[in-house]
Amino acid sequence: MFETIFPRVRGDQLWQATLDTLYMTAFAGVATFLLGLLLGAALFLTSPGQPLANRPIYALMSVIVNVGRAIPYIILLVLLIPFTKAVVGSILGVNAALPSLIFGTAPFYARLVEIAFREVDRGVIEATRAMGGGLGTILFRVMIPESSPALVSGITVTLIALVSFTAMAGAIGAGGLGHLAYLEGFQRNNQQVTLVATAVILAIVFIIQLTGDRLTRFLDKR
Amino acid sequence: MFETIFPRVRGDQLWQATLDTLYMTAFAGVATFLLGLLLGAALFLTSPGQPLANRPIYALMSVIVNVGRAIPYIILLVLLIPFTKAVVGSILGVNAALPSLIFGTAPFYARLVEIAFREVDRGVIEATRAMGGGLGTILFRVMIPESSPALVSGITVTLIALVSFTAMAGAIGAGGLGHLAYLEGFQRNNQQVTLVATAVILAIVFIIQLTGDRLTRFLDKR
Amino acid sequence: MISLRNVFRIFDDGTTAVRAVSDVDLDISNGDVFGIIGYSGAGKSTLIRLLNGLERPTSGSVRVNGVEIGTATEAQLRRIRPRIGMIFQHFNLLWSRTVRGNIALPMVIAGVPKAEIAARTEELIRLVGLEGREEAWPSQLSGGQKQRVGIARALANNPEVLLCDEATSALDPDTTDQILDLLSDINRRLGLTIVLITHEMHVVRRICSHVAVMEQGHIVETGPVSQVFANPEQPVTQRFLRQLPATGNDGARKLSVIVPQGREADLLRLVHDLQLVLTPTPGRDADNGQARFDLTLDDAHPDPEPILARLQDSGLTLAEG
Amino acid sequence: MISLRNVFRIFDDGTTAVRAVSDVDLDISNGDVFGIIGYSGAGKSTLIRLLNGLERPTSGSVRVNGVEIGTATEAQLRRIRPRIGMIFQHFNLLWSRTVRGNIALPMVIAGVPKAEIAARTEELIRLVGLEGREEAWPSQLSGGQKQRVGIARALANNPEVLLCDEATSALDPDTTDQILDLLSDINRRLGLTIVLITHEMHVVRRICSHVAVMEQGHIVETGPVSQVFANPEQPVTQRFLRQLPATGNDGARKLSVIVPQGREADLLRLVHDLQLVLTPTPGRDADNGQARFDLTLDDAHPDPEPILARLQDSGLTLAEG
Amino acid sequence: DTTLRVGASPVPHAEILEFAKPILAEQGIDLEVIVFQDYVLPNTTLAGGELDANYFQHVPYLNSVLEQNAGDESYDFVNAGNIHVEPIGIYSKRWKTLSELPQDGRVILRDSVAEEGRILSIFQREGVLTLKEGVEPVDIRISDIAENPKNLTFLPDIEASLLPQVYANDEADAVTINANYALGAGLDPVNDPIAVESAENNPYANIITVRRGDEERPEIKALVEVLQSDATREYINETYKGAVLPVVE
Ligand SMILES: Nc1ncnc2c1ncn2[C@@H]1O[C@H](COP(=O)(O)OP(=O)(O)OP(=O)(O)O)[C@@H](O)[C@H]1O
Ligand SMILES: Nc1ncnc2c1ncn2[C@@H]1O[C@H](COP(=O)(O)OP(=O)(O)OP(=O)(O)O)[C@@H](O)[C@H]1O
Ligand SMILES: [Mg+2]
Ligand SMILES: [Mg+2]
Repeated sequence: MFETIFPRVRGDQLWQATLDTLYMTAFAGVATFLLGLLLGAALFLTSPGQPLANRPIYALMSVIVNVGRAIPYIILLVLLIPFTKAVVGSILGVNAALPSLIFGTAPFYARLVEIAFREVDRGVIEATRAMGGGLGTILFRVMIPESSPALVSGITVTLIALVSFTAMAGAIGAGGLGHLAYLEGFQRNNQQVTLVATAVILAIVFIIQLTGDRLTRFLDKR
Repeated sequence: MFETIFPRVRGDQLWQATLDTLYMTAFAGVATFLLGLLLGAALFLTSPGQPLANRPIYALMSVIVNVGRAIPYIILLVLLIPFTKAVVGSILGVNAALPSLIFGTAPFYARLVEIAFREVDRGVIEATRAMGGGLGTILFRVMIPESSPALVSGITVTLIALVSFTAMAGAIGAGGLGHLAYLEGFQRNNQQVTLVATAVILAIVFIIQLTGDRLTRFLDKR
Repeated sequence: MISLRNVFRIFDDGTTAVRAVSDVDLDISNGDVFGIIGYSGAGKSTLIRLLNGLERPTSGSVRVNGVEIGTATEAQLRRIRPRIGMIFQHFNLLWSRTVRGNIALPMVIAGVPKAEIAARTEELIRLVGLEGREEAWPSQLSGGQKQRVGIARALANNPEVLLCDEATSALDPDTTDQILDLLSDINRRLGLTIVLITHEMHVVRRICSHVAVMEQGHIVETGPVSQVFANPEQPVTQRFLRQLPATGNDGARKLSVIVPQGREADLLRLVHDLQLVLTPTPGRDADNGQARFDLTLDDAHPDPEPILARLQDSGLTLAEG
Repeated sequence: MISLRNVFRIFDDGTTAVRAVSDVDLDISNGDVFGIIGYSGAGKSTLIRLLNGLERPTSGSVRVNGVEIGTATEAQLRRIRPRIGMIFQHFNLLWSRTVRGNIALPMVIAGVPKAEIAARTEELIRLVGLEGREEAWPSQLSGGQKQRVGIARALANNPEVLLCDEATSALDPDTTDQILDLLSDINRRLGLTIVLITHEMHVVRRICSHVAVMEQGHIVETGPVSQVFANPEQPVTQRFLRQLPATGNDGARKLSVIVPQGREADLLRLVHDLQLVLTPTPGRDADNGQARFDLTLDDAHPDPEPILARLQDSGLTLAEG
Repeated sequence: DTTLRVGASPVPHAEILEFAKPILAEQGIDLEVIVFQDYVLPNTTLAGGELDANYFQHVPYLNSVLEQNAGDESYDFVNAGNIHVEPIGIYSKRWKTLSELPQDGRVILRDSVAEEGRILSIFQREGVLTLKEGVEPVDIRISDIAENPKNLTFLPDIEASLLPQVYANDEADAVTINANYALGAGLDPVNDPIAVESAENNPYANIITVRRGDEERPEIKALVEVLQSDATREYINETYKGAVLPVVE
């Protein structure tokens, strides 16, 4: 059936590429979420006017975060080679793509976390401080739950960026749908592959978006 | 002085690349801001539970927005060729890069706008409705000013993504620092160029971040 | 003219259904100052929000100036709302606008010319006593200052109807009185209809013409204030009124009398017959050591003339002050 | 023990400087119920926020249980705060927690065992009358319900000091009375120190032992309630007290007396000497046509015994009911 | 079975390797193809030991890489065999020959610095310009043009796969297109160009590169053998119709 409509698309290749994309997105997504939350919290807390306000540390973290976001992916990839090799053991394949994907997206999510935290009602943070709540309490019991809709929407946006980002990981043989669409489809002028791979990318994106939207609405009790 | 420290870096080339990056970032940034605001407002207003809640239209817009974000840049570039040609006249150079840059980042900012709008206090929107304020009023006099810190932080994040995004526009001869770092530095193994170009990128990113942070803090009267 | 018939507003989130407003019939005429009282959670805020369509009834008819709120389009609502001011329980000020900006907003929305907005804003700021704080942001204001901004904002467009959801709860008694005087005055001069939720019985007594008592979504008692206060039928109403001084003295007139020796019986008869409240004037005895007392005339005695006449008949001296 | 010396809190945003608290000296002893009154914007909220370090003084010394708030580290503040409950003017509930979750939060922070939290939460919910709304989200609550959650939350950890910023302003009079009774009770039984901002004079009269009057950042008058209310020196205080019934009657005891003919002078002397309020008992004359009056004994007369003794000395008959 | 990991550019290298895969499988060699989009990482990876060979570069480029990494002992590669040539074509919708190019004309090149010299050599061959003496072909850059009487501008940074679109759009006086992309876009890489690189004595043969010593490994020998076999040549000729030419040894 599939083969008759798209005779020029190889099912096994498509399937493998889908798995690769999902694997990279899921793994890097979880890491981005955790790392981004951590970094975002650190950014927020050390920014001017906040509990741990500290200009040098904030500036330093801002540097780290911005480096990851600003430099071209391929250069990031090369810069990370020693690290990747030490951690993953190889600089090829989906696993080797993870460090650069995470370094590329976590800073981005960190900024979204910082923005979300800044929207939390100051009164509520004050109330928690008045109860004797320390930083940990404020962070985990107040900031995170009170900004949860924005945090979830933020990770949704980030995951989708990640999906399109994985296309670039093809540069080190990580495969994935974006790479398939580009390499098999576009470069070899096989429009069916481009079409199908893009459609699968969109399907994945929609599932992420839909799930994110649902979760956001579920969490939002305002 | 510069030439003695970095003998392998050509000043004119670096300067041109910097100008290209700034031009693309500025132009695409303004367009992304406006388009993203519009799209984001439309997304927010048609999402479930909001004034213009409309499932089919929301879904349709979600598709449009996600397409722009999810497909690999080079494919977006090709898809947009007819459009680019009609609007810009050429498919090469910095101007030709603008449509794909805008289509690639505006949807992204649109999502950030949607998130920011969802954080606006419902009570304030109700008060405006009670005054007889229509959608336009709510949008321009309430939603936008009341979410201005998040909108500005959002455009800051987007602009920085855009700076790194312009590297890819090098594919159609748009030049820019990222492309310089890649082509002159990375491909020709000229580490001085990579270093200097990356440093300039970081400098630009910092100026954006710093300005954004300042503006955010200035706007935030909560 | 506001008229509610058989109105329900039920909040159902799937697990529990709260009948916030339940089978309410109500008529408010133009120029009324209509007070709504009731326990916390009785449904007062929900009821008042039905009047400008911020809530739509689950069933029943809510008509305001002939418009059926339940089925009105947003465009229809938008047309009637500028004539209905609202003061919110939680103020709902825009943090992104200064005091001046917040007060100006309804006029900006209504398309009032700039110069007029500026003049009217200054006037309103003076009216609510916020001179000197015009350029402050809401986050820099005290609770009562925020509430006054909310009041000024609601009055900005000279509305025909004013909905007040605990409009003076954050204000000190003196400021409360000033605001109530202001509202009374607009009501008298311009026929402003006021619907007012309050927990302060003396507010009802002071400015309301009618009152409705809510309990668990129902209006259990309603009528002119004098009538309801004189003959409270429901236990809720009686409990609330018990909070009032036996006869209130807000806005009441005080007569200071000096009782000559031997005329005590006359004074007591007067107190008894006219149902007055008698209090000693602290630390102020008349020169000759004669006791001096205050007689309080409250709203139940709109006309002081007969009392003054009786006083003179009784040979009691009216002290000045 | 709370003691403020020479305290200033100045808000300076570069363009204007607001002296919210100005040169304040204040002592509050353990077990006091300390009322703070004053005009809107007088600096009451700022003052009370200085007591748990939510504001730090611009200058001067704020000592709470021996800790100097102005220079205390966050860690020090964190140690004393769990023993200081606070009820906020704007509630400050977490929208992401249900009623139950909000009330439990301070206990979770204090590391109370789960079972204990659950039991105490149920107890508090009953105490503030929110049974049936335990699983509601703050956005589904009425204003007064939110305020009651805030009250329950502040009491959760059995604090030694309770700071109340207009803790009953969103409550109906009946619920207000219940909450005040509750606070009084805890104050008496456990020696809870209460610092309480209010606009309702009868609240001060009902539960406060001491009162301070603020005006433009200064404390212009302070002392035991009986003293300040009996001899208000400042114009502000006098204006505020004028809002009260000459002597309040909330929670007051009423004595019904029958005045035999010829003894009217005795009654009036009593009223004068003891500063009582006299009102006629409506429609209830004694059988023999003798007038019957109510004497109201309020908090200013904590002990009725001397009054009863005087009554009998005067030959006035005490009627039952 | 032995596994052979070979890094390759997508077209035509990876495709040719895919063709060779089943043949090698018969010999008990499991060929794993890893596709790269750039020209740096395949060598980095080979140096790192993660690849057994790569197949994407020509000898001049290899030499320049070795020179740049002279201090690095892991960069010790040798050519295990020449496989094919991809003659570059110069296309124009406006002109019929290179000599027709106008004064101040614009020429668009792909964004591969390794090929600038190669393309400029065609222009030199056609007498349109002259290059500086003594520069290695692979090191020739646009800046090495000695005489440029037509004052042509070379724009060297367009993604190779986009060049057919650029040509179709008539963006410049001349566009250079690698044969494989021309083929993919439906062009005839033999007859459409106004000038083509010659296949004879072309120093730009794409080679199998291995670490020194590995050229003697039987699997590598088998790989080269299969790629140089008649079957593969036939495949190349048929598939690429002259756009890719098998190297004759
Ligand atoms: N963050 C701030 N920045 C500037 N001014 C402030 C700030 N907070 C309070 N003020 C000002 O300080 C003064 C005292 O405020 P405060 O909130 O203590 O008053 P309050 O006595 O509690 O009044 P209310 O009864 O209206 O709540 C007010 O004039 C207020 O505008
Ligand atoms: N959005 C909602 N969802 C569910 N229940 C609600 C919602 N809004 C209000 N309620 C419930 O409806 C009832 C009436 O609420 P309302 O706000 O009208 O009370 P109120 O009389 O104004 O009380 P208060 O004096 O405390 O402000 C309350 O029990 C409240 O919990
Ligand atoms: Mg209410
Ligand atoms: Mg206050």
